[in-house]
Order: sequence, then structure tokens, then C-alpha cells
Amino acid sequence: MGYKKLFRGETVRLEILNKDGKADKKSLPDISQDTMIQMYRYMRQMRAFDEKALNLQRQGRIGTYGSLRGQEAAQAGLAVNLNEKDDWLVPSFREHGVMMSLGVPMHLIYAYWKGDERGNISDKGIKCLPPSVPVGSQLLHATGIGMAMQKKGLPGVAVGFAGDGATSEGDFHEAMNFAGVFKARTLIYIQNNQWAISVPLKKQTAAESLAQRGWAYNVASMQVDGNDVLAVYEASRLALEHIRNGNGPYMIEAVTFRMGDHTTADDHSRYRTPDLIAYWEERDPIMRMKTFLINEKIMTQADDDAITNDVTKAVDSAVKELEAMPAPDPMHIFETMYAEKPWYLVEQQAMLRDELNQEKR
Amino acid sequence: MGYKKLFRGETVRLEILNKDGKADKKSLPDISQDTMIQMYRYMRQMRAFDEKALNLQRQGRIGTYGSLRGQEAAQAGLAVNLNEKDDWLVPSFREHGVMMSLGVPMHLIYAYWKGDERGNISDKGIKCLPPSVPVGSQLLHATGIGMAMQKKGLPGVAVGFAGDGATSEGDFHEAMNFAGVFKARTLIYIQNNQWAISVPLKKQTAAESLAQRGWAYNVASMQVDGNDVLAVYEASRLALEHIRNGNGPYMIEAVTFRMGDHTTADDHSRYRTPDLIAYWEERDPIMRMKTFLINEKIMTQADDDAITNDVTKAVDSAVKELEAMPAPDPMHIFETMYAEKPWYLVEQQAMLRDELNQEKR
Amino acid sequence: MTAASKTQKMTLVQAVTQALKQEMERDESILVLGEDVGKDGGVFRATDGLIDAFGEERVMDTPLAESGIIGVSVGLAVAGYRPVPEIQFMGFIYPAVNQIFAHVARYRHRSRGQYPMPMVIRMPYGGGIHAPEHHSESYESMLANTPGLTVVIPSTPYDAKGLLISALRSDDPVIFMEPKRIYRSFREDVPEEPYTVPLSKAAVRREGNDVTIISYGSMMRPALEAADFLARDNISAEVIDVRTIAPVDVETIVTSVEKTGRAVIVHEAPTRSGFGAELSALINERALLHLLAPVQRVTGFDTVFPFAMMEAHYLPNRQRVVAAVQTALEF
Amino acid sequence: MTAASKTQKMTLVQAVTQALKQEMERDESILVLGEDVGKDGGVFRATDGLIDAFGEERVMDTPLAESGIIGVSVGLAVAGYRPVPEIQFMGFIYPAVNQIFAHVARYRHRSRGQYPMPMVIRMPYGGGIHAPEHHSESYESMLANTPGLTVVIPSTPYDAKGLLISALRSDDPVIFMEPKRIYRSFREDVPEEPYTVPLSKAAVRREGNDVTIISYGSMMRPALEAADFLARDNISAEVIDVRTIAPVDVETIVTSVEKTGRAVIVHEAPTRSGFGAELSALINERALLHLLAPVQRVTGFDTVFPFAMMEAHYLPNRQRVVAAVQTALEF
Ligand SMILES: Cc1ncc(C[n+]2csc(CCOP(=O)(O)OP(=O)(O)O)c2C)c(N)n1
Ligand SMILES: Cc1ncc(C[n+]2csc(CCOP(=O)(O)OP(=O)(O)O)c2C)c(N)n1
Ligand SMILES: [Mg+2]
Ligand SMILES: [Mg+2]
Repeated sequence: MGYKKLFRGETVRLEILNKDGKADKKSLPDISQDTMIQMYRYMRQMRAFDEKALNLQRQGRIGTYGSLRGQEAAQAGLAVNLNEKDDWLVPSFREHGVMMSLGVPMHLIYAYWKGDERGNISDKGIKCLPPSVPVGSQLLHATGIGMAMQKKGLPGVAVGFAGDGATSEGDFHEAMNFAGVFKARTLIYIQNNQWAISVPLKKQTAAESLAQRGWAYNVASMQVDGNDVLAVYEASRLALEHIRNGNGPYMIEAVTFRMGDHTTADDHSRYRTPDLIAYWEERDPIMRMKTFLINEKIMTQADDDAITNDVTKAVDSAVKELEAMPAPDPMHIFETMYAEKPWYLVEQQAMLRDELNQEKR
Repeated sequence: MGYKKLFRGETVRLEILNKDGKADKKSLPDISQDTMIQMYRYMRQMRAFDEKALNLQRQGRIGTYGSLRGQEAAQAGLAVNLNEKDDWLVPSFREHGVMMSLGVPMHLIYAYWKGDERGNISDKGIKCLPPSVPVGSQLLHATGIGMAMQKKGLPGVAVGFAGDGATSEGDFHEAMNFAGVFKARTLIYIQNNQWAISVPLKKQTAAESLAQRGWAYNVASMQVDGNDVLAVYEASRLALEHIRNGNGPYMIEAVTFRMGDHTTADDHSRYRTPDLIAYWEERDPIMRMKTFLINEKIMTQADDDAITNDVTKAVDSAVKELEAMPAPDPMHIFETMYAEKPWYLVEQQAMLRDELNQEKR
Repeated sequence: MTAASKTQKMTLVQAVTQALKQEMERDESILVLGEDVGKDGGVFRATDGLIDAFGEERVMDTPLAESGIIGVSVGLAVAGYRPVPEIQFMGFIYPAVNQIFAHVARYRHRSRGQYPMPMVIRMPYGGGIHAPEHHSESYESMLANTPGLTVVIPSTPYDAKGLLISALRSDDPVIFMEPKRIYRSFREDVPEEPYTVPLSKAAVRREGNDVTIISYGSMMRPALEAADFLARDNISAEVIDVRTIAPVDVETIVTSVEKTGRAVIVHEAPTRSGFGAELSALINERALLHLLAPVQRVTGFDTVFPFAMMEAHYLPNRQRVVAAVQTALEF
Repeated sequence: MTAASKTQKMTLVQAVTQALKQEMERDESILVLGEDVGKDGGVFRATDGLIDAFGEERVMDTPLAESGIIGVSVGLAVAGYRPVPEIQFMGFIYPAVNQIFAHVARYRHRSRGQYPMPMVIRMPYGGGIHAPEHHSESYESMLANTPGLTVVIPSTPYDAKGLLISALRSDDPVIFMEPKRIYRSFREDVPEEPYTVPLSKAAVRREGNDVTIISYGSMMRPALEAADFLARDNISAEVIDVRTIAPVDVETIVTSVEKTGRAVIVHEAPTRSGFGAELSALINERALLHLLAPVQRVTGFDTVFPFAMMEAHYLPNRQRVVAAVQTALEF
């Protein structure tokens, strides 16, 4: 009688590498040097891809583009833990980093941002769904796939991606709650880059962290320094192990920072100060890891130069592939709407075909 | 570096009166005997209203009805704390108890369940919105009103009601989150009767309590024994004080039990055992309070008999008022759709008028 | 269906249950999920007995969240299941329309055919059962406006079973709207064996020459009653049951109107931008020169669906259909 | 508007901003809320400068949740405010339709007039700006099917200001769809003073005798271009801008079609159950005997709105409008 304790919960944050590339030795994950270099390479590849994309956009060779600059560690540290045979990626629109790391061809990602629907999906057998634009909605798909993995007793985990802003949508809540109830093999992976376009996190929610929301659903959760690839690695490893062992879903909040505009259609100087950008520039995830790898003698400057060379080449050849793609076929507008084309799509397709034939003449 | 504690939270449950009507003396709220009797009277009125409603339904004098039997304490303990001049009720469909306690005429509540739209709203100047059927959706309205109270610096609190099932809807999440962000003068009041039609709470969520969800939004919260009117009183008092003092929103989870069918269209024996019902019968909120009041000599059996007499009379006269209402005017279908009736409503209304005139002839 | 197959008298809702049961036996990938679909067997008993037959893994009571129900169904479909989510009443489809319109309807196209969306979203719709607010609505028009969906509305037990089996075997997402007003209002012979009724194919329920009455779902009743009534005055009405409103079978409709020269469309939803508008526009486009009178629409009013005491005034009935036919004949 | 009032050349989006600003000055109960409407001034800058002028209490950046934005607006309206929520793109209206259709549209009726819902829900709609998926949609038909809503779609800066001011002064909920494709594509003289353009009143943009072209929003451009083009062949097209699709002004439309005998409807949304269907049905019902040819619909295809590289093939253009007029003339 009287007041009884009903619930007590605690949420932790993991940090390993500080902004100057010094590691907390006792927290260092048990991880091979190859894996460390792999993560670093992933990040470099992402950065190279991203810089080229911004370039292509300025030249009008692709359309509106959403940059992931600053979020490379949050994606690379997870990517190395995933298994492209079993695991599912359920991306939002800023996950090109993890997608390319798992093997989605870069030229298709460029194609997506060019406004070419062939960029929606790759035929490489990678379990990666098309990017989802309605914020937060895809998390339920990840929960559903995780429910299926659980039902089928498959080893795969479905990773649902979303941003900090997305956690305000009802679908985030429903995805977490269904995941908890059905013990879905799902990782809800929130890249909290602290901004939803111009809206800072403190206007997004009054809660001190997003990770603590796990308690609302009995979904295990933690926060991690998302600009620290070693911490992201470790958090992802733990979360995936938890899920693969049948302990139910997990949620990770990777706190990071979007270094540039929301997309190329945005101008972040309207709502963020240069000081803030400079502050985060110092916390760049790539520089930090580079310093660590070099200081620890895991990598030499020559190795790094080789990586630079590789990732640049890969991007260049992706651009070539992009631009070698034959023009998309307008007739495709009518395809794959239904298993069988209804009469009106047949009529509309014929109309467009006639128009195009007339233009040709 | 390493693991840092990010969040630590605790949620409590309050109990004062046990199932046998014995109070935990040290937790007894500072409350007048009149208020205690008022709460008891409210509960008795609700029970009488409810029993009559089930009766009327069986006789076909009203339509489908949703019983509140078992939830009287959860509504009465709150009602006595509310101020009908300032505070807003934003009910779902099982809040007749708190509504009638604040002055909504009982015959209008019967009219609502009869399928008479005049039952939607009372003209008594009580700030009570029409019942909301789409589960959970009304919580956002309570948040919005609470935002308005905050903006205007008004003393009123908006109380948004919902059930346990409703907490699974995205709108619950959005209402809590907006309330937290905008420091809305809103009380989110969850009557957790442990069932959403046939779905028990453990299939609704994996979390141990609903109250702990407050932490996800930085909304203060607590759980209370919802069959214990003294505990509900105290929790409501604390919550309303918190809000009125400008400390932001509050959420209460009142754990109770729906004693009967979900509505008269339901058959709860399909999914609940007689044992379970018997268990809760022993925890009846009214019996408990009666025992307490009599044992403590706050009330005599004669007082109780007088209350029985009063509440029965009040219900009987409400039924008379209901049945004395003139038939609703079919022409009203077209009214209050718009400030000004569009041409097609004018046409449609004329058509119906002609039909009705023809029938008369 | 072979001529020899046995039949059973059953109601529309029983036919729905039987179709689900038989297909779940045949196809292990079918899952049923929604609010109260398990132990309770659905608030209308449409899923009665399924949990006993197939267990909790295949018949899942879910949290009370429509977006969640449809959203996880998308994931289940991607991963190889054939989910059959139930929306408890069509009035509660709104929280789910983002998932239905933005994802379910688009997934085949977005994934260039890689992830079709085999899914049947079942829901009771329509008025006439004296239900509370939001329990009587017909929102088919917005579904028909959304490319990628197949929208089926049966009007008889026989069709309910055959159309639902077709839907459950389709690789496209099907919205299956069940006219709850006639869930139990009559019985008809339904073959015991599984059989299909083709999607996207209207049925001529009654042949006639003077006017074509076009309807679907529970409004087929007043439509047929009107035809009976008119026959007494030697007015011969052809009655078409659209059955699938998207993709709609324009041919059956236009062929009939070409013959009769007059069309009366009947549905419960409001007039403005209701599905009747599409039917009228199609007839205008394809049979204008045959039209002897304007296409008439007999529909719910452009108001909120009223509470129980007033719903009889709102819902189209035989009298209104007859009046519309007479207007068309006297034009 | 007095003849003497000064004017300013401005774009459609500038006219929207000015209307908001002037009405917010006049009426303290107006609140603007939504995603990025504050410091950012909206992703299209429609709310540019409002936060500086009126502060955070009246111009509120909200969490990213459309149902939340509309839902709290209901509460704000009940408590005496006049909220003006923005949905960032019409493609993201779906999560909010439960609040809009189940509550905003019904609140006046449900409360028997006690709580009208003075609210203007603004949103950019439509294609033609090479945007990503879900950023180009036109979902007006489902709005027009929902009783209780007023749905306004301006096509010029002058109208945008005058219609928005009318909307902001209306006690009914207004959905204000802004054709983002022409947000900045041209300027026109707009009076500096506040003025109103009446809701539910179509405008005849150009008079003609041979055919009536009916459109709204960004499709007015191809409609007017087609009329220009046809004029060279001495085909005289009357062009109607519907402006308010619900409640629709049937009189202006029918009067014109009675004169011309031919109608061509143009909109971006899909054909099937698009708003063109309602217009066609209305014309059929009220002007059948005047029709010399079937009512033509020139619309988006019944497909998903395609990605940027294909959208030019999808969107109706002058050529398609001209072709439809020719079909009607040659019928
Ligand atoms: C349902 C919905 N509403 C609005 C938008 C427009 N929009 C696109 S991205 C974005 C902000 C997303 O913020 P966050 O979730 O933090 O992800 P980030 O962009 O920071 O990666 C908004 C408002 C959308 N895509 N979907
Ligand atoms: C959005 C929505 N979905 C479904 C329903 C149908 N329905 C009415 S009440 C109910 C259960 C509500 O459970 P809970 O929130 O616990 O409230 P209780 O009935 O127990 O008071 C359901 C599913 C509804 N009214 N609204
Ligand atoms: Mg973000
Ligand atoms: Mg409950």
C-alpha cells in the first residue's frame, strides 16, 4: 500500500574513441585490424560517393540529393556487422552508406537521386528494400520482416532505419510496440543527427534521449556516439547478438550530426550557425578513426593513400556506369502496377506510345 | 568514455484502500468527509446509470451501449478534482461517469447511445467535447487544448481520456510528445481496464506498465489502483496541481477492470473466464469505499440508503426526460455541415423533405 | 466448380470464414491478423474458429493500431507471407491509409516487380446496422482513386467466397470490402469445395431493356428490389453488380447502357466524388450517343453518415432507386 | 478592393505569405504551425518572416508528425484559436487523414454547431518540379469526397492572396492546396491591401464558344496555352478555373457547357475516381442535351506518379489538351 516502485530503468551511452582519435582502451571491442580498416574504408567510400554526388547535383547530372556527410561512422560501424545473405535493410533516404557497403551498386544509388526509377532496387540479391520517403513509415516494414524471421526461425535480422525526426511519427511508436509484442528479429536503428531539416532535437521531443524510449515497449536499447565508428561497431554487435539469440528486438540511437544541408534543395545556413558546424567538424568521424589507426600503427599513410585511390576510382567508375545507362523507357510507367495490366493502363500506354512515335517522326 | 549512464527513471504506483476497504492510514489524502461522500455518491450514480442503460438496451429503448461497470472509482476520484468552469473533458466513449459527475445531463448521454445526435453535446456550458470514437485520436485534441491554455495563461487543464488499447495507436504517442514539447496543460488519463475488446494488455504491449511511457516524452506520470477511489483522488490531485503550477503535462494510468462486455454488441465470455470476473468482483470499487466509509463512521447505512434513493430517482427522471424528447428532426442531417449550406445540400434536403411529406400524406 | 459438387446454405459472413479456412489449409503462407481476430473470432465472427484451426502463429491478435497492422503486413509480405489483415470497420481505415496508399499500393511498382504485395485487406463497410459513429462508412472512392489497388465488394455469399478465394490467390493487394449489413441477412447455396469468381468482372444480375441499374455490395438489395417493383409496371431493368470497382469492368457496364440507354447508379457513399462519379463519367465517355437521359446517381447524402436514429433517411432504398429510374424514363 | 489601391508584382508563393502576414496582423487568434514553418520559413518559404514578425508563440515549428499537427490544431480551434497548419507536401497528408476526415471535417456537425473548425490546412501539391517520390502528388479527389471540407486550389497570385484571406476568415475548415509548380513561375499585380476572392466560385478565365476547358491549379497553364493554340485555328475555347473544388460551383460550369456543348477537364491526378469524374458526372446530369461530344478527361495516368526523369510524360500538357479538344470537336 502507499507508493510502490513499479518500474525502474536505466539507459546507457557508449563512447570509445574521443574526438581526437584516442580510444578508451578498456572499452575497445575485440575486433580484428582488418575489420577496423574495413570500416575505415567504408567511411572513405561513403565520403567520396557523397562528395561526387554533390558535385553531380551542382552540374545538373543528378537531381535533389540528400547528403550523409558526418554520418559515415553511424553507417559503417553497423554495416560491418551485417550479413548480406540473411539480414534485411529497410532504409529511409539517407542510408546510401550502409547500402553501398552491403553491395548495392553505387551507380544505382546515383540513378535513384537522378530521378531514375531503376535506382529503386538492385538485382544483386541483396535484401535491401527501396528507399522509403514517408518519414518513419518503413520502420513497420522492418518490424514485419522481423516478425517473419521470428516465425520462420531464420537467422536474419531486419534493420529499420530512421532519423531523429522520424521518431515523432506514430509509426515509430507502432513499430516499436509491435516489435516488442511479437519479439520481432528487428533492429530499430535511429541516426539521431539532431536535426529534422530545420527543427532541432529539443523541439522534436522533451525527452533527454531517444534511446530511453525502448523502455516504453520493453525493447532493449542503448545510445552510442554515432561519430565513433568503434562504439557504433560495438553497439551494433551487441544489439545483433541480442536479436540473433532470440531475445527480441533492439533499438540503437546513434547520435551524429548532418554536416551539410538536409538535401541540395535546403540551405542550412538559415537555421544553423557556422560555429555549430565548426564544432562538429572537429568531431568528424573519419578523421578521428584515421588518427587512431595511424597512431596505433594499424594503418600507414601509404595505406590511406591507397584507400583514397581505390574509393575515388570506384566512384568514378560508378559515374561512368550511371552515364552509360540507356535512357529509361517511358513505357515502364505502366509496368509493374499490377500483375496484369488493366484495360485503362493499356489505353493510356497506347496513347503515350503514339505521342512518342509522333515526336520521333 | 566507455558506458555512461544517460537516463535513469522510476515510475510508482499508488494504492490506499485495499480490496476489503482498509486504508493505508499514512497515505490517506487530506480530504474532507464531504468530498469522500461526494465521490461515493458519484460512483453510486454511475452504477445506477449503467444498470439502467443495460436495461434500456435489452428492451430496445436505446442502442448499443458501452458499460463502465467497474471503472467508477477511476472516474469519480478524478471528477471531484476537476473544475467544470475551467477544465476541459476530452472523452472517448466510456467516460459517461466523469461526464455526468461534471454536469452533463444523463438523459443526453442516454440519447447518445440511443443513436440520437442531440446526445453529442450539452448546452450547459460544460467544457465537454462530444465522445470520440476513433480510438486514441482525441488525445491530440486534449494536447491542443492544453497548448491553448498554456498560451493564454488560463488555469484550465484539458483531460484527454483513453483506454489501454488506445495507447497502441500512433496518436497516443504524438499526443504525449507534443504535450511534452509544448508544455501543454494536459492530463493524459488512461483507464487501463486491461482489455481492448478481447485483447488483453499483454498482447497490447510488452512493457510492464503504461505509466512508464511518460519517460519517453519527459511527461510526468504515475500508475494508480483505479479501483481505489482514494488513490485515484490523490493521484489526480497531484497531477492537476503539477499541471496548474505550470510544470507541464501529466499522464495517469488508472488500472481497473471492465466488469462486463465491451459493449452490448460483445460477448466477453468468449475470451474471459468466470474466475477472472469473480476475482475482480471482489475488488469492486464501490463496495470497497462503502466498507471504508461505514467502518470509519463517515457514513451510516441510512445515509447509504438515502443515496440509493437519490441516484435511482435521478436515473428514473433522466429516462423520463429521454423519452420526453421530441423525435429528432430528419432535416437536421443537412444542418451544421457548413456555415452556409452548399447548393447540393439544399437539393438533397429538399428531396428528403418531399419524401417525408409524401409519407405523411 | 463441377456440377456435382455439394453445396451448403450459408450467409455471406460464413462464406468469408469458409474461404479463409480453406485457403489457409491450402496455402501455409496465409496469415490472418488484426484486432480481435483471434479468440474472439472478429467482432463479426468472420474469423471464427481460425485460431483453433491454425494457432496463434497464423492468426494473430494485434495491438490496437491500424497503421501498425498494415505496416507489418507489408514486411510480412516482403518476407514471403500472404497476410490477410482485418480493419475492424472501414471507418477505422484512415489511420492506415498512409501504409495502404504510400506502400501497399506502390510496392510492386516501386520495386520494379521484385516485391509484389500479395495481401488481402478485409473490412466490413457500410450502414444499416444501427451502429455508433464511424461504424457505417463507405470510403471506396478514395481506394478507387489509388493506382495499384484492386477493390472488391461482394454482394452475395456465393460471390463472397469465390471472390475472396480469387483475392487470396492474387499477387496484387486486394481491398475486400464486406457489406456488413447483409452479413447475415440471407443464405444461399454455396459449393463446399473451393472455387473462384474472377476479379475485375461485373455480373449482370438481371437482364432488362429499359434502364441499367448499377450497384454493388449491400446496395444491390434495393437495386434488385427496385427492378422487381418496376417490373410490375412493365419497366424492364437490367441490374449490374460491379463486384470489383478497381480495376473496373467497363465493358459489361457500357454494353448494357448501350442497350438500355439509361443508367442509374446506386451506392451508400456521398455523391460528390463518390465512385458513382467515375461510373457516370465512363458511361458518358463510352456510350454518350446511346444515352436517352442523364445518368442518375442515387447515393448517400453529402453529409456525415448520421447516427442510428436517422440512418434510414440517409441510406438509398428501393423507393429512391425507383424514383431515379422514373426520372430517367420521363426525361 | 478599391480602384485606387496600390499593387505589387508578386509570385504565387509571395501572395500566400502576404495573405498570412496581413491576416495575422488583423486577427490575433491565427496561429501557424507545422514542420519547418519557423526559422526556415517553410521548405518553399511560404511562411518566410512570419516567426520574426509574430514570434514562436504564433509560429510554431512542430515535431515531425502530421497526425499530431492536425490533431492539436483541432484542440487549438476548439479553444478559440484559428490554426493554420502546414502539411509540407500533399504526399504527406496521409498520416493526417484520420484527423482531417474523422474530426476536422465533422466537428461542426458533431457538436451541432458549437465547435466549428476554423482552420486552414495549407499544402503544396502537384508535380513538375523534379522532386523525389511522394513529393508530386495530387490527392484532391478524396478531399472532395469528404463532406464538411472546403477545398481551394488557386492558380494565380491574385487569387492565392484573395482566396487565402477568404479561407482565413471562414469559420469552416479549408484545405488550401498550393500549386507548387507555379509558386514562382510568374508574377502578377497583386493589391497591397487585404482583399477577398469568394470561395466556392469558379472563374471564367477566357470566354469562348466551341468548347469549355475546365481545370484548376497548375493545370490552368496548359489549359490556357491550349486555348491560345486553338485560337490560331479559329477554335474558340472557354476556359474555367474551378478554384474551389468543394463545394463546387456547378452553375458557372454548366452555363458554359450549355453554350459550348463540349467539355474537356484537365487535372494532374489519376483518371479513375479523380475529381474530373465528378465534373463529368455533373455535366452529364445537368447539361446532357447540350452535349455534342463526350466529356473528355485529360489527366495523369492511373499509375504511381513517376520519378523525375519520367514526370514530363505523365503530366498533362498543352498538346494533350489540344488533342482532347480535337477529339471532342471531331466526335
Ligand atoms: C511523413 C513525412 N512528412 C514529411 C516529410 C518531409 N521530410 C523529408 S525528410 C524530413 C526530415 C527528416 O528528419 P529526420 O527523421 O531527422 O531524418 P534526417 O533527414 O535528419 O536524416 C522531412 C520533414 C516526409 N518525407 N515524410
Ligand atoms: C481507430 C479505431 N480502431 C478500432 C476501433 C474499434 N474499437 C472500439 S473500442 C475498441 C477497443 C478499445 O480498447 P481500449 O482503448 O482499451 O478502451 P476500452 O474499450 O477498454 O475502454 C476497438 C478496437 C475504434 N473505435 N477506433
Ligand atoms: Mg535528423
Ligand atoms: Mg481497455
